Amino acid sequence: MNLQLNPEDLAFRDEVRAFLAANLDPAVIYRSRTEVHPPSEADRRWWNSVLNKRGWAAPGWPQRYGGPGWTPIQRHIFDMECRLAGAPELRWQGLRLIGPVICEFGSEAQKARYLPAILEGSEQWAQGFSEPGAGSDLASLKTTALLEDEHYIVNGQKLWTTEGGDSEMGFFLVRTDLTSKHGGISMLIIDMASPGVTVRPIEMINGDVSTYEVFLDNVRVPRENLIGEPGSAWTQTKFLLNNERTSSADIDKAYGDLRRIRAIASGESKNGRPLLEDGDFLRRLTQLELEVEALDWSVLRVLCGAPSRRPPAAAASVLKIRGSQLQHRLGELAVDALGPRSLRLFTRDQAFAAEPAPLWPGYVPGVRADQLYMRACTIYGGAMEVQKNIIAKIAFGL
Amino acid sequence: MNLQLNPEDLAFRDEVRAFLAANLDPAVIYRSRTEVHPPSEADRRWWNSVLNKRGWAAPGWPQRYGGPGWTPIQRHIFDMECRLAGAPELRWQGLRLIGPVICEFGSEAQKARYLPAILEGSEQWAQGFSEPGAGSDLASLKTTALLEDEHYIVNGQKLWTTEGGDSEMGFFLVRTDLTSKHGGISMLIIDMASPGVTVRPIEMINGDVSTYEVFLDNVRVPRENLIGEPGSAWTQTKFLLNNERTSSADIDKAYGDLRRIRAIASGESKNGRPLLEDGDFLRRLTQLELEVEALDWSVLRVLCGAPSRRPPAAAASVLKIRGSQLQHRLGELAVDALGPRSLRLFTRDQAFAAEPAPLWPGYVPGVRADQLYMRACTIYGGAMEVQKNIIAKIAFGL
Amino acid sequence: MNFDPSDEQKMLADSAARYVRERCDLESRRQSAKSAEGFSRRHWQHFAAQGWLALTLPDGVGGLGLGLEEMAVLMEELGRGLVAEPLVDSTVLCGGLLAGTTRGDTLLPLVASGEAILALAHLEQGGRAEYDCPVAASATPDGDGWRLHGVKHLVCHGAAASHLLVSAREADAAGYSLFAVDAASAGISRDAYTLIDGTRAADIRFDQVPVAAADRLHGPAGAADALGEALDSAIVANAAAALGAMEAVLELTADYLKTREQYGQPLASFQALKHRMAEMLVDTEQARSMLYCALAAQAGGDGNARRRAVSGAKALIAQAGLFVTGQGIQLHGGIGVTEEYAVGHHYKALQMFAQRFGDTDFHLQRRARLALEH
Amino acid sequence: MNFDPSDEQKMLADSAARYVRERCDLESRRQSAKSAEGFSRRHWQHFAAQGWLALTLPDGVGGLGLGLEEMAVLMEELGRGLVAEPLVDSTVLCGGLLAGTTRGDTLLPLVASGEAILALAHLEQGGRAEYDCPVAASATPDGDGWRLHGVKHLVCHGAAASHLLVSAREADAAGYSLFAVDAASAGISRDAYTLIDGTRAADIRFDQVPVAAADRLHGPAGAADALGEALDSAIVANAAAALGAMEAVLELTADYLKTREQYGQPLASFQALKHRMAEMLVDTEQARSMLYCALAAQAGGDGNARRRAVSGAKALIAQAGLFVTGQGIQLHGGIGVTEEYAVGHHYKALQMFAQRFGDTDFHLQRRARLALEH
Repeated sequence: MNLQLNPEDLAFRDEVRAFLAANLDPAVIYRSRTEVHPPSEADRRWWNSVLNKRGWAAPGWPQRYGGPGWTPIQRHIFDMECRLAGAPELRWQGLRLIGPVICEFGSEAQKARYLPAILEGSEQWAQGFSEPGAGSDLASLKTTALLEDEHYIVNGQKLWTTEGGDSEMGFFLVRTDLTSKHGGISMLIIDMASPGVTVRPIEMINGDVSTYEVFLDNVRVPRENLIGEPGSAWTQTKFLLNNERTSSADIDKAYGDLRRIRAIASGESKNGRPLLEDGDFLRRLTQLELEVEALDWSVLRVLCGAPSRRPPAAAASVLKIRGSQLQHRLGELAVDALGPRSLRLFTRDQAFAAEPAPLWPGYVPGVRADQLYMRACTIYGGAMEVQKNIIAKIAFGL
Repeated sequence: MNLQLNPEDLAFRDEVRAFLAANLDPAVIYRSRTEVHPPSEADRRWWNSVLNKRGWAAPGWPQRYGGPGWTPIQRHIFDMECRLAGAPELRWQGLRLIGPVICEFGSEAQKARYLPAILEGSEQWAQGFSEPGAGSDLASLKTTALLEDEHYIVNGQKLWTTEGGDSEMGFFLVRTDLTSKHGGISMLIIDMASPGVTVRPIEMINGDVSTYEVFLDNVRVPRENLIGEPGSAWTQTKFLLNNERTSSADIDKAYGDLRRIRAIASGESKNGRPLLEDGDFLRRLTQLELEVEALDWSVLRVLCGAPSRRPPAAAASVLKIRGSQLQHRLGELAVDALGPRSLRLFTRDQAFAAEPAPLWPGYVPGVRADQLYMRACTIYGGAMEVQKNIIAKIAFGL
Repeated sequence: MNFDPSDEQKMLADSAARYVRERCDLESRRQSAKSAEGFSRRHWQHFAAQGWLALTLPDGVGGLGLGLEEMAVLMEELGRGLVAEPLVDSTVLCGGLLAGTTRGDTLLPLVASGEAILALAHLEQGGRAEYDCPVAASATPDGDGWRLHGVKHLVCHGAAASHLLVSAREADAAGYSLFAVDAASAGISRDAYTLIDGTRAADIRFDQVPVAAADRLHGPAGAADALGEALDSAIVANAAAALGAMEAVLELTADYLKTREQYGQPLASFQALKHRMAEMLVDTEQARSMLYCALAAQAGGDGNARRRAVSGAKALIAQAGLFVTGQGIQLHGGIGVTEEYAVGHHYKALQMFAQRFGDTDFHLQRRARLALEH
Repeated sequence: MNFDPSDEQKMLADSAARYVRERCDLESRRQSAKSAEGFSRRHWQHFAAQGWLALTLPDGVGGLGLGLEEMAVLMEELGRGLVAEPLVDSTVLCGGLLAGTTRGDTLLPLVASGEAILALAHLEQGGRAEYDCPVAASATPDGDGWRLHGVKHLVCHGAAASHLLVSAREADAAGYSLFAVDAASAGISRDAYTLIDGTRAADIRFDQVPVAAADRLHGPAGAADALGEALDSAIVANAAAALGAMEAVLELTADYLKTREQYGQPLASFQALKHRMAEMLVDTEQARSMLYCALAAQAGGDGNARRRAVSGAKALIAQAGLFVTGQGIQLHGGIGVTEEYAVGHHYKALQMFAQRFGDTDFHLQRRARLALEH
C-alpha cells in the first residue's frame, strides 16, 4: 500500500500546469468557467487542435492511434488540471466515446477516415442512442437500418442527442436484424449532412439548446459505415462504457465548482462579513469539500484497481450516484451563495457577452444556468434509479 | 375558515393545567420525563386511577361508557398538556385500543366485566397481533383458536406483544376458521394467567424489556371471550386503527422532546457559551421546532376534518411517516446536545434511581435509552415502507 | 377552529381554477415569458375584472378589503397555473405599503383596476434580504418635497411598473423612508433583464428624482416595520402559490408515471418511484400545514408570533417545494429538464420563491432569533 | 500510488478475520459486555499473543513498530466482530503518548504484552471534545515529583485500566501536562458505569495522588500537541473498525433480505429495499475512501494536512456509519431493535465512534478552521 503520488506524477502535473499557463488566455478561461451548457463550440475546436499539436488530445487512446500513453493516474491529473486552469471542455463524444470504439473495432478505412479529424477536432460527433420511450432502456430501440444495394436505409427517431445540431458526424444504434428481439443491434456511422437527417433543437430548463431530437427518414448510409460485425453493438457499447468507468463521477467539475463557490463567497458578504466566514455557509461548504475529496479518493481507487469486495461495475455506479448527487448540491450551494442575484438567468450568449460590473461581478454569469442544467445529471447516462438497481443486483445479488 | 382556538378550548386548557399542577409531584414528573421504555408501571396504574376519579381516564370513549365527551381538539389539548406537565403515560392498549372496541363490538357481559377495570387501570392489557414472519402483514397469521365444548383451544406464537409480561389480560388475533384464507380471523380475549400462556422477555437495544414473545400452548379460552361474530376481526381492527388516526404522529412526545432538548442546551455549554446559542445547534433545533409545529397543524387538520384532495387514510400515513422521522431526529439532537455523556446507558431502573450530580445533571438519564428505543418507531405500527406503499396506492392510485 | 373555506372562498377558488384550466396552458405561459414585459396583459385585465387585484386592498379606495386567507385561496390556484403576473408585488406588497397613506387614496384605485402596476425598489448592491438590506440611496429635502438619488437592484417587474416604491435615507436619520415615485419621472433610468421564470427585473438608477411631500409614505420611524409587515404578507401569498405549484407537480408526475413505460413495465409499477411520490406528498402536506400556521398567526394579531410563523413557513415551504418539484423533474426523466414540460417551470417558480424576500438561511436565523427573544 | 495490501497486511487481515469468524460470535460478545470489565480477557490474551497489542508500539520496547495502515487493516476485521477490548485506547492512544518517554521504556513492554491496560483520563466536567476540553485538575510539585488533584470524567475502560494517563495543570502554566499514574495509587477512587456498547467507563477522583518525576510524560509546552496527534491516530484506527462494522451490516442485511418474506414475497424483491442497500453501499464506499484519505495524510507527514484529513474522515465516516447501521436496523425490522441480533450492536458501536474524541460538529468546524488557515 502506497497512498502518495509518485515523483513522476508530480513532475507530470507541473508539466501540464506549465503548458496550460502558457496556452490559455483570460477570455477563454472566463468562458470555460461560466460552465454554461453547451460551452463555446469555437473554444472547444480551437483547444482540441492546440492539444492535438501537443499530442494530448486523446489521453484515452492507444498510442499507435495518437494517444500519449499516460497512466490512468496521469489522465486523471490531466483532466483535473485542465478544469482547474479553466481550459475549454473537449467534445467527449468523439474523443472519449466513438474514438476508442473505432480504434478497437473499426476497419482500417474507418480508422484512416475518422480518427485524424477527431484528434484535430475538425469533425464533431453526436451520439444517437436514446429514443423516445427508451431512455435508459436500449433493449426497446426501434430505429431500423435495412440493407439495400450496399446501403443501409435508416428510419427512426433519436432523442437526447447532445449537440446533434453542431455535429458533422454521428454514431447511432440501429436495428439491422428485425428477427432477433435482443440482438440485431448495430452501431452505424452517419454523416449528419445526409439527406433525410433532420434535427429538432430542444430548449432546456437553462434556456439554451444543448440537445436535439434527430429524425432519420430513409437516410442512405454506405454499408462500410457499420462498425464491426452486424449485431455487435452490445459488445461495442459495453466496451465504450467500460472506458468511462470513472468519468461519471465528474470529479474535475466538482473541484471546479468548489473553486467557483469559494470565489463567490469571497466576493459576497452576509451580515456585514464575508460570506466565507458565515457559520451556516461554511458548514455546508466544508461538508461538500469533504465529500468531493472522498469522491476523488473513490476515483483513485478505481483508477488504481484497488482491491474491493464488489465487482468493478458496482464501483462505477457508486461513482455516478455520489458524483451526480454532489453536482446537485454544489449547484445549490453556488446559487445560495449568490443569493437573489442567482435568479437572473444568463443564457450562454448573455454570459459570454456580460461585462463584470459592481452589481454583476464576473462570477455571477453561468452559475444559475449550470445549476439548472445539471438537474439532468441524475437522469442522463443511466438515471439514479437505474444505477441503484445495478448496485443491488451486482453488489448484493438482490 | 377560523384558525384560532375558540375560548371554550382555551378555558378547557386552563382547567387541565390546573388539575395537572395539583396532582403531579416532582418524583413522578422526573420519572415520566426520562421517557424510558417501558415507563414506571406503578406510576401508570396510579395515574390511571387518579384520572378515572376525575372522569378523564378514557377521553376517546363514548360518554355512556365513561368518556368525558370531549371534542377531538380537547382530547388533543389534554394529551399535549399531560405530556408537557410530565404526567405518566397511560396504558394505551386498554384505553385506546381494546376499550373502544369492546364499547363498540363487545357483549353487555364483556362491557360489564372489562371496561371498569380498564378505566381504573386495575387490569392492564396486551395486544397479540404480530407473529414471527408476519410483522406488518396480518394476512399470514398462523395462531389458531378451535372451538371445543364451549372453549377455544388456542395454539400459536405472538411477537412484539408490548408489556405482555406486565399484563393481566390480552386481546389476540386468532384464526377460528381454517377453511377461509383471508377471513376466519377473530379477536379473542385471553386471561394472561391462563395455563399454557408463557411469555419470553425480549431485551431491546436500550437494555430494557418492553416487549415479549407470547407462546400459546393449548390455552383453553371460554367461548364468550370472543369479541363480536367469529371472523369479524378485520372490521374490529379497522375500527381500532381508525380511532388512532392521529396518535401515530406522536405529536405530544415531539413537543416533550423539544422541551427536553432546550433544557439540555441551557445546561450544557460549547466553546464557553451556552449550547443554546451555538449556531449549528440552533439551526438544527429551529428546523426541528418548525417541523414539529407543522406536524401539529397537520394533526389539527385531521382532527378538524379539514378538506383534502386525498382520502383521510392517506393523512394518517403521512402523520406516521413524518412523526416517526421526527422522533429519530429529535433523539439524535438530544444525544448530540449531551455530547459524550450521552454514551452512558441508563436502563430504566438506573434512570429512576439516579441522583442529579454536577457530572450527571438530571436531564441526562433516559435520553439515550429513549433515542435507541425509538429506532423502532419507524418499524412498529406499520413500517415506514408500508406507509409509503399505502400513500402511493390511495393518494395517487399507484 | 375549522379549516373549511367560506362560500366566498370556494367561489374564488373555483373561478381561479376554471381560469387556470381554460386559459393558462403552458404554451401561452412560455410565450408571455418571452414577451417584453414577461407576463400577459390579457391575464392582467382578467385579474382586474375578477377583482383579484382589489382583493386585499382596503375598501373605500377601490379595494374589497378581504384578508390573506382569501389571497392564499386565490394564489394556490394561480400557482398551479404558473402565474407570472405581478399580482402579489403590486397589490399585497406595494398595496400594503400604500394602505392608509394619503398617496394611497389616489394610487390604490389604479392598483385595484390594474391601470397602475407597482414594484418595490429597495435592494441595493450587497443586499441579500429585503428585511435587513443596507440602503444607501438618499432622499434630500427640496422645497416641500424631496429628491431621490441612488441605484436599486433586482427590482422585480421594474420595467413594466408604472410606479416604484423606493427606500431612501434622509440625512442623519437612523433608518430609511419609503417613497412612491412615478416610474416615468425625469432622472430614472432602468436596465432590465430576465429572471429564471421569465419575470423581468431591472436595476434602476435614480438621479436626483423629484418627489412631492405626499409621496413620502413612511418616515424613518415606521418604514422598516411597515415594509416588514408587507413582506410577511407577500411571503404568505407567494407561499400559497408555491403550494399550488407543488400540488400541480404531484398530479402531473402521478399521471406521467401511469402513462410511461420502462423495461416493458409502467413506471407506476416501480416501488422506488411510488415511495418517492409518497415522500413528495409528506413534504407537500407539511408545507400546507405551515401555510395554515402562518395564516393563523397573521389573523392572530401578535406581531412577533406573525414574524416567527412567516419565517418558519418561508423556510419549510421553500425546502419542501424544491424537493417536491426537483423530484418531479427526476421522475419525469429527461423531458422534465426541458422547457417543453410544465414540471421544470414549477421547479423554477419554487427557486424564485426560495430566493426572494430572504432565503432559507435568513428565515431560519430570523426565526431562531425571534424564538430566543420570545 | 497503489492500494494493494502488503503480504504482511494480508496475513494480518486473514488471521484477524479467522479469529472473528471462529471466536467472536454475538452470544459471547453479549456475555463479555455484561461482565465486570465489559470485555473478554480471553480475547485480550489472544490479541497479545498475536502481537496485535504491540503492532503500533516502537520496536525496542516490545513493539513491532508498524504503522497505522497495519492497524487499520487489523481494526477493520475486528470491527466486523464488534471488538470490545481496549486495543486502540491502550496501544494507539495511550501507547502513542508514552512512545519516546522515559516512562514508556518500562511501561510500553507491559502494554505490548497486555499485562498493562492504559486509559486516558482527560475529560472533565463541561468538556465535550478531548481536543479542546478545559482541564482544571492540578499538578503541584512535591519533592522531585508531583501530586495530582482533580476529577476526571468518562474515562473509557477506566475501571479495568492498570495505568491512567492524566492531564493536569501546573501552577501558572498555560496548557496542561500529561502524567502516567498507576491506577492502584493511594488517593484514586473510581466510580464505574456502563456505556451503550458495554464498555465500562468511570469518573475518577484524584485526591493528592503522588507521582514520580519520570511519570510526567509531556510538559505544558508539548502535551496538547502530543495528545492531538495521539487522538488523530486513535480516530483513524477506530474509523477502520467503524468501516468494518458497516461492511458487516451490509452483509448481514443483504442476507436477511434474501431469507425473509413479507406479503408472500422475499424482502429482496422489494425495489425500495434494494435501493436502500445501494445507498448504504454508496455511503460505505465514501467512508472507505475517507479512511484512505486519512491514512495518506498520516503517512504524508504534514501535520496540518493530517489534522484536516482526520477531522474530515471522522465527520464523514460517523455520518455514513450512522446511516448505514441505522438503515441496517430498519431493513431488519423489529428484530433489528433487539439485543438478539448483531445489527443493533453495530449501530451502537457507530454511536460510540460518532461521540468519542469530538463529535461531527466539532470535526466539521475544526476542518473548516484548518482549511481557512491553510
